[in-house]
Amino acid sequence: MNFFIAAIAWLFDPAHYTGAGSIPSRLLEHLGFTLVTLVFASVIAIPAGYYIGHTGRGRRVAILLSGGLRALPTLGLLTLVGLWVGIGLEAPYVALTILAIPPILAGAYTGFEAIDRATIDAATAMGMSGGQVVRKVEMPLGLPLLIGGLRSATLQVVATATLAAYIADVGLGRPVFEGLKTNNYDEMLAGSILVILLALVLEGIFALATRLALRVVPTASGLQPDLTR
Amino acid sequence: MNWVWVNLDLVAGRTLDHLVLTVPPIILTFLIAVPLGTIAHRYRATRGVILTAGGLLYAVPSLPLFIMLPAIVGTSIRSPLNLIIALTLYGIALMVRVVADALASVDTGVRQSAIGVGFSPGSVFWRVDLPLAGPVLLAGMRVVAVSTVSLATVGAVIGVQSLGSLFTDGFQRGIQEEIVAGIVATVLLAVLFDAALVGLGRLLMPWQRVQAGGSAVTRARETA
Amino acid sequence: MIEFRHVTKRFPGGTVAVEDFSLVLPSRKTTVFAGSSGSGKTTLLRMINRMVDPTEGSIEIDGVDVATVDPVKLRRSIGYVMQSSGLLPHRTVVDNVATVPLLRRVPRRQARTDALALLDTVGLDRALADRYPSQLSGGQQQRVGVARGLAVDPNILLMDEPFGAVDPIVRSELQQELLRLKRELHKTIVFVTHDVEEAFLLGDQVVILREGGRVAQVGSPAEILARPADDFVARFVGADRGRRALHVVTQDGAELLMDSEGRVAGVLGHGKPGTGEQPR
Amino acid sequence: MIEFRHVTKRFPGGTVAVEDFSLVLPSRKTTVFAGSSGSGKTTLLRMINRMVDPTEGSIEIDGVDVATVDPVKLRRSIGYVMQSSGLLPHRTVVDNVATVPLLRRVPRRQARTDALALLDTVGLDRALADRYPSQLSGGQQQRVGVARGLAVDPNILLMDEPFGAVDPIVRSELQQELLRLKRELHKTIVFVTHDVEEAFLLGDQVVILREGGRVAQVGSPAEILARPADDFVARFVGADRGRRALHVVTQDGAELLMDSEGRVAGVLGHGKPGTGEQPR
Amino acid sequence: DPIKGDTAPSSSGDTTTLVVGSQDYYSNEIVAEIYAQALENNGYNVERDFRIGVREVYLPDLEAGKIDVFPEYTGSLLQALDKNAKGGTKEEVHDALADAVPDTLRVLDAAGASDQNSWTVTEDFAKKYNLTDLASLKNVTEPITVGGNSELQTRPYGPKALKEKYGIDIAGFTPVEDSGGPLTVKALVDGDIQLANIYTADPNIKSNHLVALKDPDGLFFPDNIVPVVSKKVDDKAIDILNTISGALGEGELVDLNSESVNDKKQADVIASEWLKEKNLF
Ligand SMILES: Nc1ncnc2c1ncn2[C@@H]1O[C@H](COP(=O)(O)OP(=O)(O)OP(=O)(O)O)[C@@H](O)[C@H]1O
Ligand SMILES: Nc1ncnc2c1ncn2[C@@H]1O[C@H](COP(=O)(O)OP(=O)(O)OP(=O)(O)O)[C@@H](O)[C@H]1O
Ligand SMILES: [Mg+2]
Ligand SMILES: [Mg+2]
Repeated sequence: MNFFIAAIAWLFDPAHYTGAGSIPSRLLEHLGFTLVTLVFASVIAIPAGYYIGHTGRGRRVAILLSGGLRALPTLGLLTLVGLWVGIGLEAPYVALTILAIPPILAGAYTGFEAIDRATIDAATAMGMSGGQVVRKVEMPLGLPLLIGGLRSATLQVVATATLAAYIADVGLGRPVFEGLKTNNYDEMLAGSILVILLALVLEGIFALATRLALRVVPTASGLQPDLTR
Repeated sequence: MNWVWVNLDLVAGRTLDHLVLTVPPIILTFLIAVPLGTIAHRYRATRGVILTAGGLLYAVPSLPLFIMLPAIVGTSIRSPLNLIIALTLYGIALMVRVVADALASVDTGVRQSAIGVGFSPGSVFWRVDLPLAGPVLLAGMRVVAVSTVSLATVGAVIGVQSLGSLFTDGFQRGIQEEIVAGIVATVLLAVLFDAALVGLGRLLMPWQRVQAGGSAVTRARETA
Repeated sequence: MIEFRHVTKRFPGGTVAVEDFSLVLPSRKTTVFAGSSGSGKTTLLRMINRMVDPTEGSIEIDGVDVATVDPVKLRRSIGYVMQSSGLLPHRTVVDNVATVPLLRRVPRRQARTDALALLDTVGLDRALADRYPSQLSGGQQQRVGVARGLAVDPNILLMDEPFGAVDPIVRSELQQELLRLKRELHKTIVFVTHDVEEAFLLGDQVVILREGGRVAQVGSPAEILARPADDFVARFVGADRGRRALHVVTQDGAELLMDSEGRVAGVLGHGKPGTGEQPR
Repeated sequence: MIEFRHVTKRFPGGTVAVEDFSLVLPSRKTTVFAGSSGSGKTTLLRMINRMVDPTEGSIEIDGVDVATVDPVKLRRSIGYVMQSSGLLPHRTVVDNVATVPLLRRVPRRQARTDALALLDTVGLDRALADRYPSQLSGGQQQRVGVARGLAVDPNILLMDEPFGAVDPIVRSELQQELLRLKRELHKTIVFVTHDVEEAFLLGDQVVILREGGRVAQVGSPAEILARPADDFVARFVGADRGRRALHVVTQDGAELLMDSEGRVAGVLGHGKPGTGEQPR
Repeated sequence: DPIKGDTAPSSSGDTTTLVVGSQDYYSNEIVAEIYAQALENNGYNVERDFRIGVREVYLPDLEAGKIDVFPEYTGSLLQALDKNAKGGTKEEVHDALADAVPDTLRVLDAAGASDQNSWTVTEDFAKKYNLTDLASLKNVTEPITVGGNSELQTRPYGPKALKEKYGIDIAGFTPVEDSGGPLTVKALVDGDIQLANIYTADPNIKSNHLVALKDPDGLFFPDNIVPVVSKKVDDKAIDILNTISGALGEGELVDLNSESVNDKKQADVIASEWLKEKNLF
């Protein structure tokens, strides 16, 4: 337990709150990195997922591809892309975007698929065009599952963004690596604690968002896409 | 490609290390998550606690967990045991929810009628709940297997040998073939585990072959 | 008037859901398609508003081939009611009813007023207007579905087993409500059911379908019951087991009508055939 | 004989599903509980084999309070059949039928032989024995369900809407099959349905239930139809809308029986009340 | 402290089994492999505990006697053991190290080969500002960013020491965790960093036209390869290791490393070929 006390002491050391690489700036970097990665992944995965969910086409390919992407080790990607493009944020962005795509993609298309076929049929029968069905029926009703997918992607990215520090001076992975390489267990543990806290805060925000989304869609009770990531 | 042929023994050795690191967590996950998930499913009061704990645990990043675990359980940071415990924890975190959901997805009609014709509570669990939850459990275990194989590579950063060592070594020496070989071997191993689980499922659940995949199953597999 | 001309529907899988089907559905009358599961009832219904396009043949509404009409426009001019689940779960009752008018750019305020009036028409309390579908009973949901189908004041109303999912008492209420609407609104209604009783109660013209949308018999309920075209129809309407062959038996002073299995079907009265008024 | 004595069931949530219910169900007769959704039919049925235990009151089978019998043993001595979903999807047809005998340690070979014989009893082809339930039609699944209910040769057979999920033609076949079994096997059958027609067809004694398991009327079908106890029963059996008040109308040379809404209910014949033989 | 491993194979009473360790660094692994094979060829049982990590991780195990033979670098190890150590010639450093190691350990003969830390710049950069030694870094007018492993920041020759000894201002530190490997070199060549800590035995220096700046004030200690051994290592084994050190002359290490990086050979292959070539054992 005294390891934790030392780590907490490290966390509260005022020296770690100023200058480059201070705790607040590392936190912000980590958060910013995570959000940008999620935006990249969403821009790719949500339209693709919506297309698959709406048309039912390309589903097998998507499943195979997500399975394959999920098996790809992030560390391997990070080092490989790192060797190609050099140090900096490019390699971490590529590696982590790939990590975030499968859950978001799955959230998007399972969100559409989980909608009662009859609801969509009825909307079509009333005279909604394909686009209207997507915007007015499928998107709102698919929201809880999409949020679930985003949530699991976020958790994975926040957690794995620690590895970005392997080739870039970014985020909460820095104290972790620095501590690891310099035998400073307090620093390493403190960095880890910060990542975990950040992950928990984001998890809390998503729990809230899910509740709000469920208020929009009162019947979509208990849809939990994130049973696994 | 040439690198791979010359260094086949290295890749094989790391693959073996990787197997030692990943097979125990996968098996342990199943053995621990099923009873835990069952408790969560049976007793409403425990459900929230168990599932939330699982969710939070999964939010813990792997590298920090590998680092924190020794401080908690007293293993050494370089010990493979440390990694095995950590990977098992992740597996459980992921799997308890699947187990609880799988049991909840068992058709109440089938359960009720089994009770109605005189199944004892034990028979209901072993002969109805468990087999009927089987497809969803299998889907969950497939995700566990793949993510365990992938996650184990991170251990290389803290000095536990695995296929991930091919990344760190290839990175230091600037050998891309080595990194690619590591990635391919990891994916192949994941695919192999996945295929093994599917085969096991076929063997244990012959009735599955005659019916179109239940939606709960496909959902479990795809949203993972 | 709706006319099917040699309509065939073959689904991609190879299933022939409907084969060479021809029929005229008179205006302002109710035609009921009755048949067991998979006989092509839903497919027939959906070909009218082009949710399904026929493989061969054509369908005309008042002489216009529907294939020449833009499907979205066509559907907005035809009411459609289906089994309970069709309401948008994320919209309130009144919004559900007003969906199509809003799509047609009727001003919000007026769409709402019209929708509330429609709730009256189908016998729903306006107090329910701002609830979500999941907060209603099955029967109430069905009424909302009917109101939605009527929202654009269509000449044609398609109803696909609209009362299949509710319990018998509520079902009977909904049937009575529909009979009232029939009398008041004079729509052309195409109704699908697999319940013979319901078909006979609601249909001016009843179409008994076999597998593959083949017509077993078309006629008024009385015609079909009096002279079933074949064994299949006889079995379907229950004539074969003598369920429709009734005898008078006097018991406890009442003249009961019993079928050939000793089951009581009714009590013999001596008044005039009813006018449709409810004796309450 | 099954006897309910002042039975009340209050569920944990506070719902009173059944309140102070007393009734005698005679041996070797069929008693049908009919009522709309939520009226407590299933709860009543399940209290007989202790799937639900009453909050107050007691249930006796041939004078023995079921509360004193081990529930698993009790259930293995009573047949139980419910809506389609009840078969174990991971067991073949014959294994499904043989499960309970196997649980009772009947030798494998004999359990299988018995199970095959039961398939004959319920009119199923033995060729289906090694299929999984998902490979059968709905009607076939129901027959397997009945066979399973009969597998321990029980004196009592509980049936909870066993034919609720199949289409009308198949349903009618299954009903005929059950009538045959009734005649051949002489079991005490307790049957739940919300279909009045089915209740009148199958029941020797019919119990019409209101909300909360309160008895609206008990009697033979003829008694209930001839003298509905109150408005509720009249509405439930369809007497209120004149559906049961039939008149003779001559049309095309046939004497049709019409109800007060002009709907044809049957054709008047002049033979004797049926003996239950089918006139095919 | 959890960093102290307990997994190193524990040496039993059997003196013929020796545990050879190595850093988590390919070049160090090659030397360790040479030691291991030489010992094996002379009838010792060898357990390899390679790729342990950085010095902070393995030093406790070494001191505790869990590892019997470890290839070390004289200057770096001396600085790790004695924060106040002074530099000097390679002989002086070797002697000082022999004094500094705990009683449980012995330092054998140092090899001619060294793998020195160095501050390295690109040829263009050196030409532009006319750079020859570390002091001339004062000529540089643009901000200097340093790249290297995390631990470099706390090393006695790190950015802080540059300021203290040579008065050079460092604008920033960019961590690159490949121990001066290809990514560091790439960063240097791409201009992401201006000054990198690269080992003098790194074949990349030659192939990428890099310039290792001279170090007149002895910021870096001479870093000759030296076997550090436990008490369990007997005289015969000491002879063997000293023979290897004798054969491992200046510049040899660059060739060995080049075989690893450029020819992509594995450490055991490189080691056995080298032993054969040198006709040793
Ligand atoms: N989209 C489709 N693709 C392939 N086959 C279809 C499709 N829709 C219906 N079918 C098939 O066409 C046949 C008729 O289906 P349809 O839905 O019209 O029957 P139905 O009479 O409405 O049945 P139910 O009473 O069960 O609703 C069935 O065999 C069905 O499987
Ligand atoms: N396990 C339970 N816990 C709480 N309430 C219950 C439970 N089972 C039934 N009820 C309630 O008891 C009442 C009677 O239920 P029951 O299932 O006996 O009705 P039913 O007549 O069989 O209805 P249905 O025709 O829909 O099957 C209902 O209000 C129901 O919600
Ligand atoms: Mg249909
Ligand atoms: Mg019930």
